[in-house]
Amino acid sequence: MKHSPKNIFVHGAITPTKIAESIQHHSAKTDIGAHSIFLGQVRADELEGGMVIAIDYTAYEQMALEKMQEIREDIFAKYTLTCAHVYHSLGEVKVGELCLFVFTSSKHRKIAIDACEEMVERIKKELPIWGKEILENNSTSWKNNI
Amino acid sequence: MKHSPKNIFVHGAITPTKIAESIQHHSAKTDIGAHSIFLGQVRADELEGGMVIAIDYTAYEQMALEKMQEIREDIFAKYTLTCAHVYHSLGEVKVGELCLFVFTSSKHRKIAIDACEEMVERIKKELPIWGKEILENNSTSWKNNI
Amino acid sequence: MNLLAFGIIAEKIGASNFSLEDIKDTDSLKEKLLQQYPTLQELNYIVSVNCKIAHGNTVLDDLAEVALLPPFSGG
Amino acid sequence: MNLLAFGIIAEKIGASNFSLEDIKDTDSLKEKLLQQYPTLQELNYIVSVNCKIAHGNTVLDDLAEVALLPPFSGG
Repeated sequence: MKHSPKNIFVHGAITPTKIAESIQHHSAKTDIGAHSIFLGQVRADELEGGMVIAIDYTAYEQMALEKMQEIREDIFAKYTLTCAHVYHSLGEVKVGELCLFVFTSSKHRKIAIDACEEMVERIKKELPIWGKEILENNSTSWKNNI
Repeated sequence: MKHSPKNIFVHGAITPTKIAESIQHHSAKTDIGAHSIFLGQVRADELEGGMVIAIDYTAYEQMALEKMQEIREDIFAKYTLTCAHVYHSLGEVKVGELCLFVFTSSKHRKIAIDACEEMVERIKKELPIWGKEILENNSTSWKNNI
Repeated sequence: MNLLAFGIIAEKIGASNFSLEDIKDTDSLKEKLLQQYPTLQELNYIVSVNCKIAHGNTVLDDLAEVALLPPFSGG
Repeated sequence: MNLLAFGIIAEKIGASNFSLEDIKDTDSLKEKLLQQYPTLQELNYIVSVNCKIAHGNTVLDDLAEVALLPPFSGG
């Protein structure tokens, strides 16, 4: 049986409170020894048209969720994780706010750390998500991960 | 001039609220693009004398802070970090609670992730800190990182 | 055939949802798109069919969900 | 000479702070400790002098802060 893909999208920025709650939920899982967390934060890059003040994210949601499910299955097959969580913003996220939250937990640190890093790389490379940088003069520029 | 070492010790468990506050403080640093966080959680290991219910941490504090300062300087020399924070518990931390919080931030993800992992490895190996596992029958066992 | 467009492709075409007639495969889709939207010339994109990336020339069924995807830039 | 002990060493000695007389270097310190606390035989530990790990036999000054450190297990 195929699981229906878990949603990863949140509207607007990911808040530190959400991260704290997510960490708190794991205190009942007493076989966890290590958590690894990656957070993406919107940077005030200086482009030709001026400073970036926000990024507006859009996604091909259905394809992104199916691909994320595939990545999740690969990661669980490769690493002995207790759990893994991914959240990505849609819509506008201002400079200094968080747009990506990847969270892996395992008995041992090396597994949690390696799995988190691999998930982040695959999310950036394989999920159909696009960031449009909004500059201070209101012009826009499509972000490029390369 | 040598900086006086920064304190890393907190009494008892590290709370998710503290982690959220620490993340929140970085929203003003708009040149940050990536954060990497490692959390150590006390595990309910099954030992010969029974289940672990808590770990009681002690440290040679002065030496640990001096060594941590040296690790911090090495990491900043090697990686282009915006900032790095480390917190370790002293005293009793119950199963499911957090005893270690390592937090690195950088413009780019690879740097933050690699620096965080290297800090965690060095902290575990080089800081004079000892964990005494407390079992359900109140007997104790000195933890071994090997 | 209905098509979805995302990111800079949607911006250039002026719509995120549009249709084209007489498309039998992904090669003919790309050709037709260029005729109708010459500004796509300078853009890289890949085609997905039912949420899977199409590798090489792929036959298209009128009921398939076909999308035009510029390089990803999430995170 | 004042000595600090940590972890399982402090537990075996029964104190985290104690003193020994006539210690000129780390080798003679270890010898003296074994005589006085035979249970240390089975334990691994290193010696630090003024918060630095002593490598090889190290001359000890009566004013130095000398500590006995079992294997670390933080984190």
